[in-house]
Amino acid sequence: MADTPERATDASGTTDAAPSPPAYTAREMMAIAAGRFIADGDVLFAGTGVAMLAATVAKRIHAPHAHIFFETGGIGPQLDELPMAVADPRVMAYADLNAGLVEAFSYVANRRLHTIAFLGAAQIDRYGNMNSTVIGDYDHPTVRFSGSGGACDAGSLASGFIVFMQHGTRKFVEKLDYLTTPGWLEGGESRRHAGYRRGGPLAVVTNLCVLRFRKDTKAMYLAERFPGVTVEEIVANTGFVLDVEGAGVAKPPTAEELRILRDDVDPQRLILG
Amino acid sequence: MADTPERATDASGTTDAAPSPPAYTAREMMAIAAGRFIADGDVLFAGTGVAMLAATVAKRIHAPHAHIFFETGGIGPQLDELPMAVADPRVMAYADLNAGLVEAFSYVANRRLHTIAFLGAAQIDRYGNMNSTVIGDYDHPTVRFSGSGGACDAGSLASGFIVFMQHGTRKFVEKLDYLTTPGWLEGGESRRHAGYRRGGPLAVVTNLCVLRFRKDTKAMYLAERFPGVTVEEIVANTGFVLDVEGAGVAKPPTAEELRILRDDVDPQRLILG
Amino acid sequence: MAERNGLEGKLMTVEQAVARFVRDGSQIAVGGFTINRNPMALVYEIARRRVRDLHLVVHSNGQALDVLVGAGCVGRLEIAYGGNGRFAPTCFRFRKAVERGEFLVEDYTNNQMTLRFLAGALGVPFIPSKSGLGTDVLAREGFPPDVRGRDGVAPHKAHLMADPFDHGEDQVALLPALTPDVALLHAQQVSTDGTVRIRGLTFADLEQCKAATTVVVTCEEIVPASFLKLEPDRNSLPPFLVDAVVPVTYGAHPTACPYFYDYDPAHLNLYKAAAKDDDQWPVYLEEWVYGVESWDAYLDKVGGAQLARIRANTVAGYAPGLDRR
Amino acid sequence: MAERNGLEGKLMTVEQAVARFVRDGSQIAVGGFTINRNPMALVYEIARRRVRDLHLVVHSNGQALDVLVGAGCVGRLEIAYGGNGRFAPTCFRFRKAVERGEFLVEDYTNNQMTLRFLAGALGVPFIPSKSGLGTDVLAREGFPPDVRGRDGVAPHKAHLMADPFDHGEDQVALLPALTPDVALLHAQQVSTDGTVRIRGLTFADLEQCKAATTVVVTCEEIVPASFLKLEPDRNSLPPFLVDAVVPVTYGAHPTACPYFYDYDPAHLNLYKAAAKDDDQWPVYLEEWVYGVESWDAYLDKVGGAQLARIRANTVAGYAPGLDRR
Repeated sequence: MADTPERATDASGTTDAAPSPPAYTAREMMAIAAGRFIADGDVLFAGTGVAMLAATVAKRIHAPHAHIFFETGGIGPQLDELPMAVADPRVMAYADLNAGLVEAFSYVANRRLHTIAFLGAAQIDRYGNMNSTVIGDYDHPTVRFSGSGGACDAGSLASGFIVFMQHGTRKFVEKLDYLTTPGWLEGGESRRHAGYRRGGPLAVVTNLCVLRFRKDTKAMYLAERFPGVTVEEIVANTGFVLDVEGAGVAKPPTAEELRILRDDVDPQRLILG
Repeated sequence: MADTPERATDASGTTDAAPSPPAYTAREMMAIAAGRFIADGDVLFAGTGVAMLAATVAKRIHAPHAHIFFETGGIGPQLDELPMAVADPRVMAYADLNAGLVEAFSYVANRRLHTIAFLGAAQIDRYGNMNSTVIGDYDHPTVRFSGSGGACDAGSLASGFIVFMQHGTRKFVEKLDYLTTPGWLEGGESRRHAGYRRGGPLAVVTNLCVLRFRKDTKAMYLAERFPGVTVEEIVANTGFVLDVEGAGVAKPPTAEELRILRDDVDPQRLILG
Repeated sequence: MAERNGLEGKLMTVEQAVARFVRDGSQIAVGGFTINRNPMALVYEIARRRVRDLHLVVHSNGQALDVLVGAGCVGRLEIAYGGNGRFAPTCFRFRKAVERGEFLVEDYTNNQMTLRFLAGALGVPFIPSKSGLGTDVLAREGFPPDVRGRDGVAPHKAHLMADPFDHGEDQVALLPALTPDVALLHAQQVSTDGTVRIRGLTFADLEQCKAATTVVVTCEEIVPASFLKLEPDRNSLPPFLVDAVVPVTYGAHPTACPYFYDYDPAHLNLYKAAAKDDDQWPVYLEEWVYGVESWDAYLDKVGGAQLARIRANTVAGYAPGLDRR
Repeated sequence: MAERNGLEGKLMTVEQAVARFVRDGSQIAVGGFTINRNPMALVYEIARRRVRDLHLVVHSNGQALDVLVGAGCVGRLEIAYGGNGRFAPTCFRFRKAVERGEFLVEDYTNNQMTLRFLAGALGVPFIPSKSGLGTDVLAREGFPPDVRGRDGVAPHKAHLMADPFDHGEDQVALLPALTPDVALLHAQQVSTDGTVRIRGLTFADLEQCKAATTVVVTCEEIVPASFLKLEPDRNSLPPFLVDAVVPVTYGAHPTACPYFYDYDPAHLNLYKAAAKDDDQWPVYLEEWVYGVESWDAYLDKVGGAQLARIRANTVAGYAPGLDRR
């Protein structure tokens, strides 16, 4: 859906009486909504794509002391240009330091840091577990994806992670074809019992809404739909029964957020499209 | 004994008809005798003291492709000046690379390298096990030494090691007060059964002689006495029954070996005394 | 600082290095990461020699992996990620080959593969990890039992155990060490005595080279030993770990070699179009790999203007303003 | 490259750093190695504050260890080597204190201690090692049962196990990870945004800092962030791992700080004479530690001519021709 950017036709979900808010695409809304989960001082494990936009916007707006790093070993780069991959030389230019994977994952796992990862996947289930390996049987897959990369590691080791997904019934599924990245596993205390000391999915940001997880059951629920999106649309695009109780409407991007995103972060529209 | 350098009064153990060999100290003989165990291409784990002299002399004479490194991470330094400790900044100057302990021990253990370590200790037993931790009971020692440092690691991981010791009955003992560095353990196949895949002591070089280990029992034997030293003297200075069968006499240092040792390696006589 | 030539016996051509060190069935660790510092000149030569049944062990690999897979060189693969970022979210030939069951695949994660190389480098048989507990990455074995426990394949993918230092409450996965036969690396500089300097991100290259039995390094330039020895803090591998040194300018093309050149977006897009298409793929292989007479011919095909476009700013390390669409 | 001041809240004095982060009973990892880059200015302040019952965790330590032991600050010690090379084959106050049973000692090896810090840095609870099998280093526990399993002391010194990937033939020792409360480090440079650059050998400093809960760094100089960011390959620790930054010129004296100054043989010999002698030792402590009013006063006591003598050649990294007898 974000590949054919959707103009938000109605941003009046908020009662703000300020001048009428600017138009924006679903992808812009995603980047900004995800960025709002970042607290100042967080240490951000970034991928490429929308995740990087979210991290960069957040750092320039409300989390100036957040630190961005890449699993490849690029720690705190300047990011004058957007990387096309986590191994892009742009993730090392004018960085705090350049290292390698051992070092980068030691930061992901570092118990004194509040590390937040941004991840994507082919499939997600109600507990935020994700698949980025295969569709079909593992031994005879119908579709092969890239595999975990660092996703399973970040899902295992970071203080928490935020997921970007396009909303659709083939992506939000009752049962994963392969569990690549651990979310809340079977919900409740199961993640802790599996041997994880921290972490788990904090939120899923889609082109339609922000989903979060109930404190007790760890099941996914609709936290905020984006302005102009209906609950019914979200439910129809989710392959499992979605808890929508108490869902609100997301605050649309401010003019300032959009200006920074468009002019400073991705002026070439490499990711915004 | 090497602290009060002993002149070798008789170097005629060899039948060489060349001009009469130069005088030398026991410490010079030790450095040169040990250096002869080094093959070209060996990777040498060096400490300070006589060990470094042995490594440096060997590299300049018959093992030009030997590589010297230090557990502190100094790999292939130029050694224009002799270090006073393995952490001396002189072990890093104009080196192949500077790293740290993780890296250095990965070279000690590297299965593709033939790594030879030079070690010393307070006590040694007939199987080349060594003590550099305590004299007396471990919980209430009468004398405390520095502890293993990297000695136990080199004894465990290197392809082999060479020991420097002053000969004496309190140093060559029937039973160690504490086993810091593994030699051949209880002899025979015991080292392999303990879990070591390679390594073990190759030779012990003292101020009197060179000792080696029998292939089957792994017990120490007298391989070569230094010129001018008697078998009786060696036996009297050894605290266990020493196998002296077939012992020969070491070739004295050549003029060239002595020139390099004295003029190039330790002109300030920091170690030669 | 005498410039003793320590490259004697090590300095060779790509053809010599591959002929000497890469055999059918060899276990190979490939340096770099997706679109950065892949040892492509070596990869092309391996493909040209029709080496078969390679056992590749990689964390995140892109271009090198995809060409080797697409040229039919791979028999077994242990891998964390087969992609090229935005140029190929999943590598094209890799994807098709797995879907067609053309070789065996064992999935790990980036951290797991890196730790496995680290274990190999440290000389320990396994290493603990807290990644992947409760996931299919640990639960599902990709290699069948009949290939396990021999030819450099671990008898198990992982071994779960309780932490003996924590009253058994904490769970960890033990992962088997990797000790590949050969590590292939493209570096910026090698000195006249065989010291290697990598600039920019090092990925798991150092662990891979320390774990391997043989290390083959292509490099952009040979520099005086005295130059690298002036700043030993910046050097990456000592001479005694390096078996073959091959100077190949642009040897990582079309992937980047930081401070020398950026990745080549034009070639990666051309590659994408070809690799996606079963009919076009043999044409690409013929045109860019099998049919290329020499490295000079390859660089002429890429073209002087394109090489100029991707030339890195020597301070930033990449080519600012490069059209990367 | 804006010089945003990222040192806000981190820049402090030695007094402030020790008061804030080092408490009675703290578990402390000390940077450097024997006579190189010991964080002596911090050590002197810890001694002056009469901090007690420190639990030191070190691989090979010399000067810092001996002063802390000699000043009665240490309650527990995990250590591989207590010496200063040819200046002290065994550290003097350390030796006497152990012989007198003044604190608890647990012996490990350099590789073992380094791997234990590495495990802490990687976030795993233990790490395997092939060192010390069949020796007393693994067989003999130095800490008694009543201090084990709490306050940062592992429940066992080591755990032997058979390699599950090798049909149980191979034996390994699992060693418990170290996660000290505080890592003390002396570095050459810290940038205005808190990045640390260590020059020369790094020992286990990086692993110690990554494993620790708090990192306190003294440094020779503060330099612009833009300067360190020009060569990020050479940097050692990112700003987000650093809690306190204290500029102290000659902060490692009498140990060396490569490229800035050599170790001070005159002071190390003076120290040796005092530390060997129970009567002279309190005099040394009073003269060089307790009674020193300020760091300026300390440097004046060392003397300008001596500081000039030990100044490092900035290319070689040490002081060539220095009289070191």
